[in-house]
Amino acid sequence: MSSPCRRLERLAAAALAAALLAGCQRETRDFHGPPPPSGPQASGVSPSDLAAGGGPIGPPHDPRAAIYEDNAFHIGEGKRYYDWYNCYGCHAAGGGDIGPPLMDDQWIYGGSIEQIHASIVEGRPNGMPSFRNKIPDDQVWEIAAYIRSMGGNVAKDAAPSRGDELQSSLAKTQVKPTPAKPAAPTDQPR
Amino acid sequence: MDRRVWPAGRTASAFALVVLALAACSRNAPPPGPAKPPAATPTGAVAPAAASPDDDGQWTMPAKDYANTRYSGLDQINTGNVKGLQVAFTVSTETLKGQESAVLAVGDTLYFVTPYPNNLYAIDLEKPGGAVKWKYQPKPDAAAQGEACCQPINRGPVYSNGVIYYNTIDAWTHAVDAKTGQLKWKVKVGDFHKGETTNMAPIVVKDHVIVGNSGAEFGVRGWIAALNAGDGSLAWRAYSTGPDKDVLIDPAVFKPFYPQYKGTDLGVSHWRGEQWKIGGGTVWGWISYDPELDLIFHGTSNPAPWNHEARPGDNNWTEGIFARDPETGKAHWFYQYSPHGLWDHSSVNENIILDLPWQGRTRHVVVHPERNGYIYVIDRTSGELLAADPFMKVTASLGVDMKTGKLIDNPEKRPTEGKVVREVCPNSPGAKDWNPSAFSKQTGLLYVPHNNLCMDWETKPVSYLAGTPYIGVNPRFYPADPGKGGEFMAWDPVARKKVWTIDEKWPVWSGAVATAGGLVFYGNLEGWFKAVDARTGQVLWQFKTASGIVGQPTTWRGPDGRQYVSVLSGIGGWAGAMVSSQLDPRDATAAKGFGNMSADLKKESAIGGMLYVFALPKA
Amino acid sequence: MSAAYPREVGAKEAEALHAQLDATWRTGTGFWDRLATVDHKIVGRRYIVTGFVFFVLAGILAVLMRLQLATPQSGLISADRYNQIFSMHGTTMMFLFAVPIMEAMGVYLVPLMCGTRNIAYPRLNAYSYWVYLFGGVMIWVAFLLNVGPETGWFSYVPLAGPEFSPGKRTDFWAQMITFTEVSALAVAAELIATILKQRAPGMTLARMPLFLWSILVTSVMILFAMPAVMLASSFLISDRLIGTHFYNPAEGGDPLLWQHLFWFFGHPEVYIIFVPALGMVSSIVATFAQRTIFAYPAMVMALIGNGLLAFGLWVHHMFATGLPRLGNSFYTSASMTIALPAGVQIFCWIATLWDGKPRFKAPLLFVLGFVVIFVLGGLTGVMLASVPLDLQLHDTYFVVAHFHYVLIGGAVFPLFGGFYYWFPKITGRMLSEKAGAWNFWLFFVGFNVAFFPMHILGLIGMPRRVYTYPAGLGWELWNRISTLGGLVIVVSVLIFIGNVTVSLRRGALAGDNPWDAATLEWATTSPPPSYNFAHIPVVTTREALWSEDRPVMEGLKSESREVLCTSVLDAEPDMRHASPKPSLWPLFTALATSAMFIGSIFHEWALVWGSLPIVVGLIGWLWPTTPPKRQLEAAT
Amino acid sequence: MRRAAAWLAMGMAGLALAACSGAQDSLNPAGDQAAHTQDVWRLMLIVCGAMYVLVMAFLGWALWRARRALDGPPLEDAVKSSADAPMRNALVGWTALIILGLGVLAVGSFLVDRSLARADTKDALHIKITGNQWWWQVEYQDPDPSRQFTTANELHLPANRPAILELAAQDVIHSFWIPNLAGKEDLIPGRTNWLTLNPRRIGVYRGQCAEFCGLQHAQMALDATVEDPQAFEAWRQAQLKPAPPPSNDAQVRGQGVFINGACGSCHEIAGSDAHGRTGPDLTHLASRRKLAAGALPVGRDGLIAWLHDPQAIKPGNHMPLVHMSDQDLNDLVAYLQSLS
Repeated sequence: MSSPCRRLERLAAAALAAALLAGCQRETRDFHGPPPPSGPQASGVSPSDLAAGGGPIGPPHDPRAAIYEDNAFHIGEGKRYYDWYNCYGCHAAGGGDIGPPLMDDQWIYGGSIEQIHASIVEGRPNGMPSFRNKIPDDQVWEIAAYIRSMGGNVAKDAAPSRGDELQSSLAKTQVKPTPAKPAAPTDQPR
Repeated sequence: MDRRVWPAGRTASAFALVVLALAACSRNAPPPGPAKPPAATPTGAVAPAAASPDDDGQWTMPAKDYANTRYSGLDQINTGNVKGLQVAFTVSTETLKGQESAVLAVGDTLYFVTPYPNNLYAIDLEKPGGAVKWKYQPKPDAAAQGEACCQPINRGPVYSNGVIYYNTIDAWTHAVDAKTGQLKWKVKVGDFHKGETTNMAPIVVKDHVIVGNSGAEFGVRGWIAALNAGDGSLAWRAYSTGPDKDVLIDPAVFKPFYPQYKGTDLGVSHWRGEQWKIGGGTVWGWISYDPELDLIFHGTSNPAPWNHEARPGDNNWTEGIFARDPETGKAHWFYQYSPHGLWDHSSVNENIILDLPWQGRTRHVVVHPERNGYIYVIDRTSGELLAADPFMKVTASLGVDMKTGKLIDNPEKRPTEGKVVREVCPNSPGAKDWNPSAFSKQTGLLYVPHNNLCMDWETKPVSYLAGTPYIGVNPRFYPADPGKGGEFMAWDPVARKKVWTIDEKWPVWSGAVATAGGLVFYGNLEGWFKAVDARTGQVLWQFKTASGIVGQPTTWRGPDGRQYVSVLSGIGGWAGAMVSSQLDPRDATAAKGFGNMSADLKKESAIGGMLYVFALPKA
Repeated sequence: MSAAYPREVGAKEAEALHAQLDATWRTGTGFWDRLATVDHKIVGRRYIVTGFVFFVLAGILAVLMRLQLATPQSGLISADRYNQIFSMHGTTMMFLFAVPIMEAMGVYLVPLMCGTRNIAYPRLNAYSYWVYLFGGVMIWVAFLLNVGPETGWFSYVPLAGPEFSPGKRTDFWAQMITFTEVSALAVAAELIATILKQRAPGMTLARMPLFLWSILVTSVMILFAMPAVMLASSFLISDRLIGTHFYNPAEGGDPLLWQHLFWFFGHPEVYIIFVPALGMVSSIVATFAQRTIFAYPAMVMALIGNGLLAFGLWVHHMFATGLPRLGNSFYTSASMTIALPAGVQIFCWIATLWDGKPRFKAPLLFVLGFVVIFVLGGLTGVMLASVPLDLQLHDTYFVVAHFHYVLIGGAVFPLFGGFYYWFPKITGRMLSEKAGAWNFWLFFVGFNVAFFPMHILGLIGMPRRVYTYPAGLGWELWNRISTLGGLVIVVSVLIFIGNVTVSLRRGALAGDNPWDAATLEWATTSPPPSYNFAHIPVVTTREALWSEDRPVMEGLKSESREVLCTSVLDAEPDMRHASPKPSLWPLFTALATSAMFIGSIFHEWALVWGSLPIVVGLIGWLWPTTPPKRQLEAAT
Repeated sequence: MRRAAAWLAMGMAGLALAACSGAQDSLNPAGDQAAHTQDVWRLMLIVCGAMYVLVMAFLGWALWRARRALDGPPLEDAVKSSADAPMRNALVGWTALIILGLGVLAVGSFLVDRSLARADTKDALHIKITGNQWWWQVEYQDPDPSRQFTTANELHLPANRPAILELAAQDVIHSFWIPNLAGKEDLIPGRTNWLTLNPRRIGVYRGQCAEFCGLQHAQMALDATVEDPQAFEAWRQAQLKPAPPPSNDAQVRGQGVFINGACGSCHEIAGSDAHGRTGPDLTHLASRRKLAAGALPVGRDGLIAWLHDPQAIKPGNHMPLVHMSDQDLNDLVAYLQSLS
């Protein structure tokens, strides 16, 4: 009975360590936001970067993406700013209204955090205004990370739960992941 | 003429004068003739002939006539033969958002407007199968779609004097030659970048095309404007908020019935700070016109934002009704349905011009089914409130004080930031939204398609960011009675009670039309187009269209002499956005609260856009 | 005076008996044996040491905070870190030090004072320690990894709720509550059972030492208070993980629900910490005055009164929340009333000293320090019970001063007295008296220098839980003085640690009863043998060892583990009861429990899957080892 | 021991009563509520101080007696005390004394509480205070909406006129506390609490959030001015006006930076196109004394320091670091300074 016990202990210790180390990154609170990457990067991308029919080629991978997407604090701040900057007004709590839903798997302009960031900064032709200069860049990233959480696309332990407000949808910790798929060609623009 | 008194002796001459004047400026008006008094109806309610002349078989303005009766004198299709009604032809609208436009029938042509991109179709009735005569494409700015609160819909064109006038979503008014489809002029009436859009159906009165803006949900400042029909130049513009000179309140002319509307610049002082500049009160609904009084009647929408804590005060002149001189725009009287409106109860619904026997004499009134759940009867000469009767369960208010004319808010339901108030009935689309009622000159009843919805409502702080929604509320809608989200009712405006009702699972978002054939037509969100016995409420005929119906049915006589009934099918607008904007019902607040109740609707209805024209089989 | 009961019947038989008993009860020296032990003394020692380690850790945090606050606008610690530090300080002190160490003293001393061979439910006892240890380690590892709690030891919602505390920091805190409360509830059950059913024959309730009374009252309070906070924290976790609405005012929840539940636990919590200390004070005063405690019945009534009243005053933490005014006045009265039992006890101790012939050894010094400090803290408590005054002083440094006077004065000073008092019994060696005097005086002076100025800071407007403050409000000097006092306490505690370290090896041998005390733990050797008592003592008076007449009882088996159960009121022998053998199952079950608790921070289904190993553990734990037939024999 | 006790008692009384005339000081009352509370404090101090002295005297006596006993003969009977009977009487007396003392305190406290509940509210100002992480929104209410206005982190009160505060919270629980004026009252999401102030003495006081509300709880202060009614009326008239339009090039450019940049997304400046509501109202920023809920003085240096990096001054607060050129920064500061 001794050896299974030891193994169990080790397993538990390893699990604990892994969980907590992961926790470290999820819990960092960098109030200035991570520094922008040096060198050329996509500060803005226009809708024409999207390949017709195929998947969006979109902006290149940004190293900040993971920092925001995996961080509970940034996502929580994003939730706040989503309301503050009236994203709510058009997209409701993710179910959509004037603008398309953000909690489903249909993404007209791409559902990666970089693409969402680009959509917010650039605006999109069918009604999405450009928030360039209206929202500081690190807050745009935070909002984008929060939007990712609406479809369950961030880690469960970084996702925000319910808010202290009228219940409109499942707590984000309970949303099943719905990874983005490119908009089907039959979909009308919305 | 003193509008408070109605000297009976002068009535006839006044009729004649006005009718003559009207005839002089509108060649398509009914041929001049002696004004005969309207036929008596069982209830005693009549639509005055000046505002609602006899039918000529055409349908030139969405509300049918200035009185907004939506009543057709055609009786070829009647209770006896309506069972045989069948599709005559269909036309695709080539768009998939809410099809709310009325279908006009002028001579041998049908006209309707699609939602964005707001194409104007002319259908040649001389040719079989609904051939498109021409299609006018205004190409509005795509970005304006993001500034329309409840889909970039359009409520229809208006025909006058050989020209079709209509608004596009990017706040332009277009005048198009009815024969050729050529643009005569277009003018920019608002700035959609601020959220000002136009989707209402204009009305033409005395050479003025009267239009109003939408966008109270974006914190725009509401206005109504008159454009000169010839070139689109601005004749006058009256704001719904701000100083008297902007509202076109001239103390010499403005004689409201109730004292609370008297004073200077109430549109400023009944607001905090400069909130009135972003205070809503848009004019996006129906405008009626009484040629005898020479007054137009229009409602003003909700104040902005929905979160009332940002705008203490009565918020003049929102959620009320104005009587204005169409020539100058000057206000004659005002009545506020919901001072300091709490629930987005825009007061832009139709004001049907009727004359009612009232306590032993005839009163000249407008009848107005208001979003706040009451049917108001207001003396159109003075602005005096005569009656306000609930037509669905109302918890948001406790009634209307008939002495002061003030709505009595229910203190238990008064929202404060951070609190959820529950069981607020009616909800924010109201007991009845824009979708217009019909008045039958045959039965004397009002046919009201309406909602039966309640809501939970949470206010929260909101910033005004120009061009983004300015709302500050989390709403969640649900039917007031299980399985009954809407109702189609016949209302006796004299006895002030329901005569019959038809329960609907979903809010009824289509208009109604009544005919001399003893019928009433309307459609529902599932797509059923129904013909109902106007006297009993019995559904005599129904047809399932491909999509939900949110349009305005019309009926007319074709060039072949047969009576047709037409309606656009294509779900959308606020109630239908869940379906046609493909919103996600997992979010209860999607579509400003409809998400909570619309998961089934997505299964029971489908996206579409089609004109249906029905007729009896050729004999 | 050697107070041991006669253990010698005949030298040979006696030796055989000892050997036999030791073989039956001994904990082996192998690694697994140590982990499997169910000996209350070993578990109790571990408990005490662990608790003390947490005390030191939390003390280090306190020093960090004092350093930060020594100067206005200090940049030493960031706001984020400071908030975690003060949260961890309070959490550790309350949940990982104060309550566990009081229970630990009970676990070690209660069976000895009762004259029994082991605690009731010894496996549960082992389990409770492991759960406590794992919970404490979890929260500290989390803290070191920057996932420490950040919303205070009280974690008010909505700040601690899902919207305003993103991430897992608060979840670890809330789950730490579950760990410590499971452990505390288990220990409370053991102690109640031990006290009520395993007292030596003749130790009627009226002859029970006051320490046993205090532990009994505390344990019962734990049974009623702890479920409230476990409920509250479970609600919180469920709000945070699966989005329930217990605390969401928008959906019918209420943030004040948290405060009611928390303080329904939180106020009794203070007395749960304080009441055992009263028992220690009584033990020490009686021993060092060489006098029986004056007015024993009044003392017992006072203890019970404390326990009852403690549940009636939680609302005085919530005067500023806008509850109805008249209701608040009720809680003012209740809060003031609790000064009555405390006042009675203080009087009785002083009367005992007045009547006796006190020896000013370190334990008594700490008790005298306790009186001086605690009375002041008690009086400021009376002030805080007044609604208008509380509205000014609530959440200021005045309150910080008040509860440190009450908790350090009222619990830590007696505890240190208790350390000095029982150290010889636990280790067999005396602590240095000289170092003890230094320890005391530095602690006493340092404490007052550190905490007295906080009264003034509170009165002149300094709120609690601030990571910094602006210059120019007259707070600088008092803060600096306070920090200096804090450093003096550090020196004092270092002296204590040194004293313990040295005395463990080189302290004078203690003998059975070095202080000439009257209670039964001194009736056996120091340290006690694995079986505590070869013969179960029989008690005839309240001060058992000061009596000439010291009969013993025989008849318990020596070849298997048996304890004697007696009747609840009169402690008449009732039955022999088999006591469980060492087992690794409690450890396994504790590990499984921990895995489930920690897992359920991250995933709600861990609650389901994680309970399966616990069930396995419990089956192993409770698997019958004695054939039914023999059990029957044993019973007859 | 006794000396220590005496010192403590004296220290408590002496130091606490010492004239600390602070701006955030419960012992320096400037309003009825704080003054009443100070009465309770004095009563408490006297009664509790007397009790403390009594206990310490008893303890001292017992120890003094014990010290003598050390030299005397050993006690014969450890169990039975010779002094049982007198002590028993003394215990009864002591208990009675405690009950009496507590009774006095409870009644005194209750009476003051009642008098606070019946505070004069005639012709009261109505002010709504909303707690936010980590600043105060202050709305002066009036039945006439055009006489309502909003400010932030400052409270102006006319002396000798009652003020009724309506307390609400936007996010978490805060606690409103200006010790010189009154005790604290919590601001709780989903609830409304009320607090009446009767300010009497003219002066500048400081309030601070007293319930832990997260990262920047420490820097959530409120600047309170009690002034004579004329000065208050003048201030109110000024607050009712929209912000003055920019009057020079730098200010015009600064206004552009404000409105076209991110500032207007969160802040309101009445009279301009900036109508953000999630941050403090800045309409008359330059007329205030403090910036960022008491973190910095209003003035060029304070504004520049704040705008340069708000996260360095109040880490974690929701004012983002907005990158801008020095020119823009200077223009913006010039504009903000013009908002008097």
